[in-house]
Amino acid sequence: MKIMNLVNAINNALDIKLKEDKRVLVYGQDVGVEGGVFRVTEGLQLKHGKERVFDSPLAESGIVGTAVGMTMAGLRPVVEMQFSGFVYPAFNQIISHVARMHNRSRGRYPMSMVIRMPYGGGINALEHHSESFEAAFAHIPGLKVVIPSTPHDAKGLLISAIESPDPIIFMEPKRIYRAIKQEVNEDKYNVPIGKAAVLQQGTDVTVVAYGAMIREVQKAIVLAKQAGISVELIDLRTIYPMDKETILNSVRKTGRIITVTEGVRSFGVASEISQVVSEEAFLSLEAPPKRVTGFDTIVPLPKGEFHYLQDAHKIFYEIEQTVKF
Amino acid sequence: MKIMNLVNAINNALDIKLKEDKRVLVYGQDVGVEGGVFRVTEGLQLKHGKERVFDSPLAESGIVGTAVGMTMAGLRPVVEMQFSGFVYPAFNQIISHVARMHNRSRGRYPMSMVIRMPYGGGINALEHHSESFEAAFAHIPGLKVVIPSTPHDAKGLLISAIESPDPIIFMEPKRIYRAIKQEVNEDKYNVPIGKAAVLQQGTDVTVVAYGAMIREVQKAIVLAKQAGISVELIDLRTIYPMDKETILNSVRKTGRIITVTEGVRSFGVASEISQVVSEEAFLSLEAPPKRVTGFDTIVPLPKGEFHYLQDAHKIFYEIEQTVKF
Amino acid sequence: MFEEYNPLKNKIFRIIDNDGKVINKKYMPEVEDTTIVKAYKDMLFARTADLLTVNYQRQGRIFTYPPNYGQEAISGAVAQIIGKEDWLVPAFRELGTWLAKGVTLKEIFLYYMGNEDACKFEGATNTVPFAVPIASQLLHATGIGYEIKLNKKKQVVFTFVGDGGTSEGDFHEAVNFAGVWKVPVIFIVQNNQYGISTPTSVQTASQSIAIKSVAYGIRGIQVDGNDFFAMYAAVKESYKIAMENGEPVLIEAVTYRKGPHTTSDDPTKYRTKEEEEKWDATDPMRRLKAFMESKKIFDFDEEKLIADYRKEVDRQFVAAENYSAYPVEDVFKYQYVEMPEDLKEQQRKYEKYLAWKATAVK
Amino acid sequence: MFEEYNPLKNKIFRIIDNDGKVINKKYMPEVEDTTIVKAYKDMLFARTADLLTVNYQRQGRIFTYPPNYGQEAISGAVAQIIGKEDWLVPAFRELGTWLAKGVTLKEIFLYYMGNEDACKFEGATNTVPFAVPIASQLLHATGIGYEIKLNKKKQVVFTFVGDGGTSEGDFHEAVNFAGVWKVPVIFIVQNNQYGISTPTSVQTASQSIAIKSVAYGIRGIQVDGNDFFAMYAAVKESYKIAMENGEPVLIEAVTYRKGPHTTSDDPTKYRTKEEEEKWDATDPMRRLKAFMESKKIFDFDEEKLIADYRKEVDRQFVAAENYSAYPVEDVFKYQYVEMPEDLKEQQRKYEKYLAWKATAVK
Ligand SMILES: Cc1ncc(C[n+]2csc(CCOP(=O)(O)OP(=O)(O)O)c2C)c(N)n1
Ligand SMILES: Cc1ncc(C[n+]2csc(CCOP(=O)(O)OP(=O)(O)O)c2C)c(N)n1
Ligand SMILES: [Mg+2]
Ligand SMILES: [Mg+2]
Repeated sequence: MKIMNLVNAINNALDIKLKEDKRVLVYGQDVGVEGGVFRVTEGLQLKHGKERVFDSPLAESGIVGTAVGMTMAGLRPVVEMQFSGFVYPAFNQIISHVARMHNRSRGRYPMSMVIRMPYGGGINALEHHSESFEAAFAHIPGLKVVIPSTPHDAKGLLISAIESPDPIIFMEPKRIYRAIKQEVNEDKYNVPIGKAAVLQQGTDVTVVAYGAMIREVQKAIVLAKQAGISVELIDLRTIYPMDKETILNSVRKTGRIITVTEGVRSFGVASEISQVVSEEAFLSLEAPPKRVTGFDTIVPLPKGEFHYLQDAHKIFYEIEQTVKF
Repeated sequence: MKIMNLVNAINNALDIKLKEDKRVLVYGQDVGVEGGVFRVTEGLQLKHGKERVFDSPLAESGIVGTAVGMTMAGLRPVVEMQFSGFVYPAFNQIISHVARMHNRSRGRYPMSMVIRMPYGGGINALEHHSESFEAAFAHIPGLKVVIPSTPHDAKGLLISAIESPDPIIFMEPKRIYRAIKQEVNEDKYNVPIGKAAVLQQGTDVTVVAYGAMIREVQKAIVLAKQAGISVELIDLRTIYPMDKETILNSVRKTGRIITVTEGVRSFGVASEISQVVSEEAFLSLEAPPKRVTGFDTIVPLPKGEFHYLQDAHKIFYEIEQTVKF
Repeated sequence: MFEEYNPLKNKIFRIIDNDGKVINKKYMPEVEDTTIVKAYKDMLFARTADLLTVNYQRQGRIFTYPPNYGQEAISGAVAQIIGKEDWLVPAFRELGTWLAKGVTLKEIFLYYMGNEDACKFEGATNTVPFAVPIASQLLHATGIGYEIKLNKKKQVVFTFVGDGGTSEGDFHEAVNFAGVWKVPVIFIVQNNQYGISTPTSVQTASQSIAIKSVAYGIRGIQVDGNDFFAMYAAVKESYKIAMENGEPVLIEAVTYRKGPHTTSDDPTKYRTKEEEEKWDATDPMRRLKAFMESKKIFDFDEEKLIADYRKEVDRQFVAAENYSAYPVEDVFKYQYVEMPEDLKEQQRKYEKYLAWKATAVK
Repeated sequence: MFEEYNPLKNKIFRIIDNDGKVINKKYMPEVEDTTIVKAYKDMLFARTADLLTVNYQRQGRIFTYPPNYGQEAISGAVAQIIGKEDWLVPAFRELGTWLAKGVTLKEIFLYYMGNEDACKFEGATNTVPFAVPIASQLLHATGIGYEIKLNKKKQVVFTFVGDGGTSEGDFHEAVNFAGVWKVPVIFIVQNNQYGISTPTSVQTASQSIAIKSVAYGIRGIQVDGNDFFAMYAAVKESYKIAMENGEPVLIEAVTYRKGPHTTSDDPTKYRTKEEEEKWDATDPMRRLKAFMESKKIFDFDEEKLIADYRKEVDRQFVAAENYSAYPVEDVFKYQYVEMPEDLKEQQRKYEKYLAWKATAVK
């Protein structure tokens, strides 16, 4: 066991897979010599060679599109988008090919590739550096969307992602890249894709969250406890396919649900979770399913960003309202 | 008044705006000489000149990106994506600029431009020619998303779209391009953006739909009537901003809601509508809000497409189930 | 060849004239007579199939189809060179190359009948499904090229795009990445003068498409795409460069789409009869035939052959028509290798609905 | 000039050497002494501001900042030519050009303090906000060029991108559209040898970036971007071509990013001291100063000037620091011209929450 933050854990997962599977490649902008702008791939080029860990030209469609080709030829590329806000030039490759090649070829070319990208706000960044677009990826059939919230999960989920025969959008909550440290097993292990984790048992209300929001909810839970409210916390971990069972079991017990996400409110992940619950646990619901999310706005620049971000108080405020309903 | 189908009505709207406003331009792939692959822009180049109605190179990012520049310079471009399945190369321009320039420039450069695109299935087309991606556009702050279901609305909504100071994604249900004919006023008129229409009053259940789905719901309503069920039908017309008031008023009356969309089920428009109702009319709901949608799959090629599409029976089936709940 | 026909010189690489006469002896490739005959027959088969397919479409037996008519020499040449282990990353207008790789007409028909099973391409090694989003496939070719280089394989990637497709950003990125990575990819631009109704002059102001190779530091050449021998020589040389040096090459094959863009298109809207007639004189099959006749190697009964081909085409067409129905599960089962529970649930519910419908709806 | 320095010839356009000596009399532009002095002072002001900004960042008073250090001659030249009605479509590393258009340092500081109000650019005509998604802005320039052409205006569009940015599909589409549409846009590629840590050789295998102009049928030239006179002459000539013929031009300005990519970057990770020293010898300010000294027009007290500039920079910095707080409503009000009801509702609810928080949270 070793103390790792998310950056270390992801680096470790890549290192393990590069070592054990010659088909694995890591590339993207500045991931080679520099080790990535967040140093996630630091040292990997030195260890695994310039042919398997390298800098690409500055072109996201190019990065993802070539990865599609490599995957068809039998490699297992893990490509990085420098920020999730810069994945959009690759959107056509993702939606038209990454998500569809397996179906189009009727199983001949599974898209076992991973697209990693740091996402989310809270780091005082420029425009386009703070977005959370997981809802749109989750709406694209053919993709699976994974978001870890701890170093342990980040490592195990990334290993599972690289081993997955299906293409994985792997979104990394950069706000907590270095903020959360944990003992992590240095050996290889998997955390399964598609399984949520109940981080805390509770009886009054279920809160579903993921990524950097988990930490904020945990703070809100402290406030709730002071107010005598018992919260059950679910870390979704995979956005699609969603672990409905875990969510529904919890809501059947608590009768109330709040989803906390960083992204835009309307047509977002929270709406989907709420609707799943409304549809399948209607009679258990004692209060309307609630959303704590960003606004229907662009993430403001740093001076205004705190308005947009979810924090413990905002979450607690909604918890209290829902329980009072 | 003149009998028009959707194609005629859209052509007429473009013609009127080209004539009355010198800032309006129409361009895209094959829209000039050819008049578009669906003949929507037929005759416009002849009437308004090659400088205002023209063919562009085959590059969607180029089309949308240059339109952003034109708009900043004071023009009002109306660009066409040949099919909505080919809009993805323009995704970066849409999300990073069309949706944001007004905010980024703090009001200096409003993005009064329109991106038109035929969308949806049911025309026995190749891959990528049948998609319904409105949910993702609606999730992007800064955009407004409009979908007409009749020639009358198509004309009035497109005129409003061109006059809108905000950028409009204008999605045209190509399945009914020529299938629905109607008397349409040849003069200029507006249909407001952001307002749904109650197409039919009813008491047992509210059905919300838009685009080509309206016609299918109307057929289902006939079946429902035979089964003694009274359906209230709402044509959403604008996906974002959503006319919550009209929907909520209806559900407060009927106590039940079903949303019918062509697109992918998860993280789709139906989830959003359901959640809005759950959140704001929770106590009125007598049954879980339901979704009649495509599957979480790629639209199959023609031989399998009918499985994916919503038809009167599928809609009726859900209506019956919901009313029985 | 790439020196002498450096695209900066604005010279088109041509070997035979419109009457099949060799006008460029220096570069006349050594091709066995049997290969020439085979190439002609390949082209004839492709053309026969192509014309018949348009008929099937008119009869309502398939959906929209993009004809190859007039562009047969390009694939005709590639077909004689591309190997079993080489990769094909197609666009959608290189029928002869697909057939050479082992794709069957039956599969192609199945595709235009609207069934994804078509793209399994069961008898074709290293062949990728047709690409509909223009130019996006070129990046796949570059990526495959990287794998070949990484694993030091003896393979070449062939990929195709149209003149219109060169306007897309993906064209730029694909050729640029290939140049930087130095990978064995042959990019063939079929410049058939139009992208649907849009002439090449609306796509780019560059002197040629071949010259775009300069922007990527790779070899390029403009070839008369209706000249079988020029195409053969250029592809052969490119293949050598790709295989031996591991380098990419850009070939602009100048041709003409004699038919409509697809069966839904009406070219009279945007081009003149005179233009069509002018290009008719360059028809690749007539030119090759004239050459063969002059060399006395056109020693078969063409009418008879066409009749045989038609039968074969029809046989495969009917086989495609008789392909088994589209089972419900096929809507779901290829979306993922590991299917999400919820998707399974969607399938179950849909099957339940179908059962209801079977009894409730008469 | 564009003939003689046709990028196919692989010659860089240079006028003075590293010691400020004129080595290319033929193309030495006619520039008034006062303009030269003004240009030097502009560059000095930009450099002073730039270096100070890095200091402010180190003090934690602004967020990440991308320095211009070493690239001043490019904007120094453009600044003397760009007119009030001309458009500027910036990337993010051409400080001197922004200042020339009337953008204030205060606005620039406000931007890097994280406030959108910065990009109103109140005193700058026809100036577009900074573009973060690399190369995407180039298409805006082409679109603006179309408007100029359509309405027969007397304007030119200046737009900037880095060497890394030329790899993006949008670079290709923007320059290609400009070539086809024939619009007056000057594309300036600041080739500062790196995109973050990635050297230009990883971006493209082409002989130069200027040569990419050939792919679009437009004029291009490779210029020593650290040579004020070469930049001035090339931009002046391009301006004439754009204004008079309405044509686009591609200028590759070869320069060196002496500082880090941004204040978060550490260039020692990916480049050597020797390399940095080699480029140091080409410093644009030293070269221009040497020229001026030899012409005896360096007749001001540079130290004194820098001191004045520092004061001015600081004054504007403090003004930015004192800019009013970010009101809640600013999160919402610029999203749309016609704000959706639901968004208004989101604002109301948030304000209600803030009111609750003000009392409930101590
Ligand atoms: C990204 C994208 N945009 C638009 C289309 C619609 N479309 C299909 S074929 C075609 C023209 C292609 O022209 P070209 O590349 O010259 O190939 P050709 O059809 O002439 O063989 C267009 C615009 C598409 N398939 N993909
Ligand atoms: C589309 C996109 N991808 C990635 C980034 C992250 N990024 C910011 S600057 C930069 C390098 C730019 O290099 P270059 O174009 O040479 O300009 P320079 O910074 O050298 O001036 C990168 C990769 C971005 N801003 N936009
Ligand atoms: Mg073509
Ligand atoms: Mg650079």
